[in-house]
Amino acid sequence: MMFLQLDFPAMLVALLAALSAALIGNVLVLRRQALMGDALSHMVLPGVVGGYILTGDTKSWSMVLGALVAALTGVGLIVIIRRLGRLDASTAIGVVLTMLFALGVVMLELADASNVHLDIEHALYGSLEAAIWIGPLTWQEALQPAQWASLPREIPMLLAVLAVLAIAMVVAFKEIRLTAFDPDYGAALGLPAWVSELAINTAAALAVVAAFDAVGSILVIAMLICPAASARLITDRLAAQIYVSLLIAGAVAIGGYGAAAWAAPAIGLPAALNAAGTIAVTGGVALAIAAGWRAFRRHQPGSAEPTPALNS
Amino acid sequence: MSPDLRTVANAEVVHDAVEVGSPLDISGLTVAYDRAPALWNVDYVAPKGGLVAIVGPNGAGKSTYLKGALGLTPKISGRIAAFGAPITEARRRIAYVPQRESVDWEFPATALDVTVMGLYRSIGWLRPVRKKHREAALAALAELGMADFAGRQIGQLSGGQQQRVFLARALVQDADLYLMDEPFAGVDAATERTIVSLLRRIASLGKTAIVVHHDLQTVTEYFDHALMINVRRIAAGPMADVMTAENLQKAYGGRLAAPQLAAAVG
Amino acid sequence: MRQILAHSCTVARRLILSCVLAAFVTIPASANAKPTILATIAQLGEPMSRILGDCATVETLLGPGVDPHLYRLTRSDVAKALQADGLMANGLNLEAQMRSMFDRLSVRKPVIYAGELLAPAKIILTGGTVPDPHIWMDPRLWSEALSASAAATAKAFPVCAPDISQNKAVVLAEIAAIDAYIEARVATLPPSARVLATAHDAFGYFGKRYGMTLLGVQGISTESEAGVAHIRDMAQTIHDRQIAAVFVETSTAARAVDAVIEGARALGAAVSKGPALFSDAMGPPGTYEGAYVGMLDHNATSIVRALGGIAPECGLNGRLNIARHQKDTAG
Amino acid sequence: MTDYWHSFWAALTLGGGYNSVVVMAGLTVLGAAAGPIGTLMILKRRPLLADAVAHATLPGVAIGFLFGIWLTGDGRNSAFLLSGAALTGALAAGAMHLLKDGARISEDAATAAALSVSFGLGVALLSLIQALPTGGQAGLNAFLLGQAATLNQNEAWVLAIAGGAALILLALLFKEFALIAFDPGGAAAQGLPVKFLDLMITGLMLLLIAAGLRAVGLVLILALLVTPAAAARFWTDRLPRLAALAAIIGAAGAYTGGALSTALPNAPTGAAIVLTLSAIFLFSLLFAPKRGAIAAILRRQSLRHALRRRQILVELAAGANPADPKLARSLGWIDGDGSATPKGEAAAEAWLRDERLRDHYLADRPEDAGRLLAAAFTPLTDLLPRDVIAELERHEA
Repeated sequence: MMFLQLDFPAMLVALLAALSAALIGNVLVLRRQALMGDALSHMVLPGVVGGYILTGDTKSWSMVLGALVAALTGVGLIVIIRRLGRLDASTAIGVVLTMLFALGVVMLELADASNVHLDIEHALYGSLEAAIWIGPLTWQEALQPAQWASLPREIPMLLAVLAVLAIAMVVAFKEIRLTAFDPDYGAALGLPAWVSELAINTAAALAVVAAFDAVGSILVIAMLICPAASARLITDRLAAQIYVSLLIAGAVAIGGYGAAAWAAPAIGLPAALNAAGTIAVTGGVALAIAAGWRAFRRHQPGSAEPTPALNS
Repeated sequence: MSPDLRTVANAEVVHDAVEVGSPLDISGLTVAYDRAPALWNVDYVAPKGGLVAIVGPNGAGKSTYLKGALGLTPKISGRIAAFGAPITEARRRIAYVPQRESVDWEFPATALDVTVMGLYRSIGWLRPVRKKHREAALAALAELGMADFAGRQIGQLSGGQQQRVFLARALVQDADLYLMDEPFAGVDAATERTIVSLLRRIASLGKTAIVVHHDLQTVTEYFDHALMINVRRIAAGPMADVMTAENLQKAYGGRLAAPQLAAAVG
Repeated sequence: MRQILAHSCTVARRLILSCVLAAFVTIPASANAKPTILATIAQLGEPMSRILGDCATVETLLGPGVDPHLYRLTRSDVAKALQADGLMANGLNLEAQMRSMFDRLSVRKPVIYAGELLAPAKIILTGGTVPDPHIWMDPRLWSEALSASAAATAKAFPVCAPDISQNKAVVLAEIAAIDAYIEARVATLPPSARVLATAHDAFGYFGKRYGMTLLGVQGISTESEAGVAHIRDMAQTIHDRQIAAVFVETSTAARAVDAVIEGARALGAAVSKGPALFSDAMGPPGTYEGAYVGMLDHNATSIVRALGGIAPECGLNGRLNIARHQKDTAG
Repeated sequence: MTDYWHSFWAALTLGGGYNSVVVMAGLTVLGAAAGPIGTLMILKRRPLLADAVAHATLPGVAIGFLFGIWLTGDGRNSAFLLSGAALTGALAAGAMHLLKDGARISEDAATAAALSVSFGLGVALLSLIQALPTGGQAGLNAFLLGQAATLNQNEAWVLAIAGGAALILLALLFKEFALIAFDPGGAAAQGLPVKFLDLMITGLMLLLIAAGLRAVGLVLILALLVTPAAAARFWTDRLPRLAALAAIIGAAGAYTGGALSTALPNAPTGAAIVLTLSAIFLFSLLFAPKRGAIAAILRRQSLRHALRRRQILVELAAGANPADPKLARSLGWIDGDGSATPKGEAAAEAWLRDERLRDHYLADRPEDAGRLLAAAFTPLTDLLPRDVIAELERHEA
C-alpha cells in the first residue's frame, strides 16, 4: 500500500517530468542552448511574484501562468539582446537571468509579498515526494479508471506536456534537425532562424515551467542536459540519440528515486534523501559513465573503420 | 563636366537596367555588419547558364555577396531578383552550398540525412521524409561517388567527403541556380575533380553556378565568367575580360605575387 | 471524524469533500489499540504528546534548528504521514511545503490545524491580510489552540478521550504558570526597555501578549532580502531607544543581527547580542529547552535578563542552560 | 521624493551611516575585481562557469557541515564550510573541463550538467542534514539571494582583501592573461604556462565566489562577473580598456546600488545593485556611440540616405532624370521641371571627381577598400593628407 500510495505516484511524476525534459533537452543540447533550463529557473521569479500580486493567491494557476509569461519574456529578451548587442548566448543569458531575478526580488519586497510564505524555494522547487495518491488501496483498485481522478494533478498535466512535446518532435523532426545543424541553409530554403529559435524556446519554456511546478527546477535542469548529453556520447544518430536519451531519463528517474527512497536508509542514513536532488546526481553518474565509455571506445583500435552504408 | 567623367557615370546608370529572367540580378547591394561596409554598391547580373567565379582578396565580401543575394544578411540597400521574381519566391530554384566550416560536423547526422535536407523545401514544411526522398538523396550521393558513405556519421568523413555531401545536398535540390561558398577549400584532388565535373554538368544543362573561388591559378580553367570584387565591384563579365592585370592590381594590389598574377592572366 | 474547524473558504470546501469521502473510507488505524499521531513542529508535538499520555504516540517531524518555512519533505516524512493515524500541524501557511499533501490526506485520517482552530479575530494579520502563524509565542493563545486540538483529537480517537481530559489540565496549568512567570518578569523591565529586536518577525504574538514593541530585521518569511535602509534604520532605532540587546534565533542565520549591532555600536550605542532564542524550532528533544514550556522559559528569561530586567538565571523551573545554545547561532 | 534624493546624495557621499558605508565599501571592491575577471571569462567563452561553480559550492557547504559535526560536534565551523565550498566549486570546474575536453561535450552542456548535478548533490545532502538531531543548519541553503545589506565589517574586509589581491594579480599578469585569452596557441609558443594561467583565472574567480557568495548571494556575484564585462564591450574593443571599464562599471554599479538601497525603503541591496548594473548594461546596449544598437540603426539609416543621394548624383552626372525627384528637389539639385540646377551640377561634378580620386587611390592600395568606403560620403580631401591628394590629382591629370 505504501508503494502504491507514496512511491508509485512520485516515480510516475519523476518519470514523466524526466521524459519531457529529456525530449526537449535533446534539441537544446544540439542547439547549444543547454543553459536555458538554468536561466528559466531564475527568470520565472518576477512572473511568480506578479501572479501572486495580481490574484493574491499563493498556489494557483496564476503563478504558473505568471511564471510562463516571465519565462517567455526572458527568452525574448535573451534573443533580442543577443541580436542587438552581438553577444554570445551565455553572456546574454547571464545578464538577463540576474536582471529578471533581481526584478522579482524587488517586486517581492515592494508588494510586501515577503509577508506571505511565497518562498522562492516553494515556487521553484515543488516537492516530488508530496505527490501522493490517496485513492486506491490495492493494485486492483488502482487499475479502475474511476480511481484515476484522484491521481496527483501533476500527472495529467505532465502527461499532456509530454504528449504535446512528443507530437511536436515527430512532426517537426526534420525542421529541428535542419535548423540545429545548418541554420543558414535553412534560411536559404526559406525557414528563417528566428522562427525556429522562437518556436523551440517557447516549447522549452512551456515544458520546463510545467515541470518546475511539479518536481522543482533542479530535477528539470539536470534532466534537460544529462540524458541528452549522455546519449549524444553513445550514438551518432539523431533519432537513436533521442530514444537512448529517453531510456536514460527513465532509468535515471526510477533509479534516482529508488536510491533516495530506499538505498539511503538501507545504508544507515537517518532518513530518505531529497528525491529530486538524488535524481539529478544519478543523471550526473549516467553522464560520467557515458563519457567514460566514449573515452574507452576511442582508445579501442579499429573504431575509425568505415561503416557500411545503410540502405535506409 | 568632362566627357570622360560622364562615361563613368553613364556606365553605372546603364547597369541598373534589369535583364528580365536572369538567374540573379543584383543592383546596388550594400551590406554593413559593423561600421565598415562589407559590400559597397555592387551590381551584378548573372548570365543565363554558365559558371561564374567570384574572386577577390580575403575580406573582400565574397561570402557576404552570396549571403546578401540569399537574403541571409540584412542589407543596407539594393535590389535582388532571381529569375525575374523576388528572391523569396525563387528559393526553390536556388541551391546554396555554405562554407564547410560553417557547421558543426560532430552533429549526429549521416551523410544521407544531410543530403535529404536538400529536399526539405519540396517535401514541404512539417511533412515527413519518405522512402522516395531518401532514394533520390542516395542517388545524388552516388553521383558524387559517396554511395558507400551514405550511412556514415558526417564527422567521420574526410574534408573532401564532407564537401561532397554538401554538393549532393545542393544537387538533389534540382535547382536552376547554384550558389557555392568556397567548395574547393581544403579538399583533396579527387574531390576537386568531382566538383569540376559537377560544375561542368550544371553548365551543360544550361543552369548557372556562382562560386566563390579563391584560387587564381585554376579560376580561368574552371569557370567562364567572373565577378571580381573588393568591397566594390572591380569588374564582371567573361573570364578573359575580367582577369586583366589592371583589374587584378585594382582588387589585390600588392598582395598578389607575380607568379600568381601571371598564372591568372594566363 | 475530522474535527477541523473551517478557517477559510478553501478549507471549508475541502472539509465537505473529505466528509463525503470519509463515509466510504475505513480508517484501518482506528482499530489500532495505540494510534500514532504525527505533528509537524515540536511546539505542538511535545505538549500534545503529554496531553495524550500513554494513549497515543506523538511523533514530531521537524528536528531542532529546522526552519519549517523551508523544510523539504523526504520520502521518510511522507511515509510517516501516510502511516500515522492522525496529523497535526500549525496551519496558517507555516508548513508551506506540506499543506497540499496534508489536505489530500485529510480524506483518510484526521488532520488538525491547531492555529486554524482559533477564532480568526485572535490571529495577527501582517500587513492587514496575511495571518502570522507563530501563535505558540503567546502561551495563552497556544493553550487555547492546544485545548481545541485536544478536543478534536478526543473526537477523532474516542479511545483517548479519558487520557486527554485527565492530562490536559496538568499541561495547561504548566503553560499558565510560565505565562504568569513571563508576565511578571517582563514587568521588571522599565517600559522604555520593552523592545524586542530579532532577526525575523516570529515574535508578534509574544510582543502583543506581554506589551513589548517589536523590531525585525527581515520580513516574516526567511526568504527575503533586506535593504541597507532597513538595517541602518534599525541600528538607529536601537541607538535612539537605548536598547540593550538584539537577539538571534536558532533557526535563522545571525548575520543580519551582527550587522545591526555593529551599526548601532558605531553610533555609540551600548548594545550586545542576546542569547539565541527559539522561534520556529525548539531545543533538542529530551532537554528542558526541547519542551514547549522550557523553550518559552528560555526565551523569556534570556530576553528579560539581556534587556536589564530581573529573572533567575536558571528560569522558572531552575532547569535552564542558556549558554549551551549559543553555539548554534555562530555565523 | 526630494527626501529620497537627499538621502541618496547623502549615501553617495558616504553619509548614509555606518552600515551603508561598510556595504558600499565591501561591494565596491568586489565589483571592481569581478569586472575584469568577468571580462576574461567572457573572452574565454565561459561566462557562466561562475554560475556552475557557485551552485557547486552548496554540496561543499553541506559536506563541511557534516565534517564539522563528525569532528567537533558542531557543524557551524566557517573554516570547514568555506574549504568545503571551495573544494566542490573547484571540483565542478574540473569536471566541466573534463567533460568539455575529454568527452567533447559542448561548453554550455558541460556547464549546465556540472551546475545541476552538483546542486542536486547539495540538495540531497541538505535533506540528510535536516534529518540530523543536531540543529544549527540555519541558513546553509540561503545563498541564492544572500543578504548583502547585512555585510559586517569583518566580511567587508574579507571582500576587500580578496578583491584587492585579485586586482593586484590581474594588474601584474594582465599581459599574460590577455594573451592566453586571445591566442592560447601563440602564448604556448612563447613559453607561457597556459594551463597554469588558465587555472589562475578560474582560481581568482573561485576566490571571489568563496569570499562573497555567502555574504552577497549567487545572483549578485554572477551579475558582478557578467554584466559589467558585457556592458563594457559596447564602449571599447581593446582588452586593457575593456577590463578597466568593466572594473569601473562593476564598482560604480555596486556603489550606486548600495546608495540606492540606503536611500529607498524596501530596496533589497543585492537586487538594487543587480538592477543598477542591468540599467548600465541596457544603456550601453542602446546608447553606446559606436557599438550601441541605436548608433548602429542610425548609421544604417544615414548610410541608406547617403546611398540615395549618391544615386541622384550618378543620375545627374549621366544627364538622366533622377528616379527620386522628391529628394533631389529637396536637396535643391533639380528645379521644378526636373532639370539639374547649377548646385546639382556642381555637386555631381564634385562627386564624380571624388569618386575618380578614390578609384586611383584604391588601385594602388586595394587593402584600404573597407576603411575608405566606410567614409564613402566624406569628401576625400577630409580623409587623406594633402600631399596624397595632390599626388592623386597629378595622376588624374
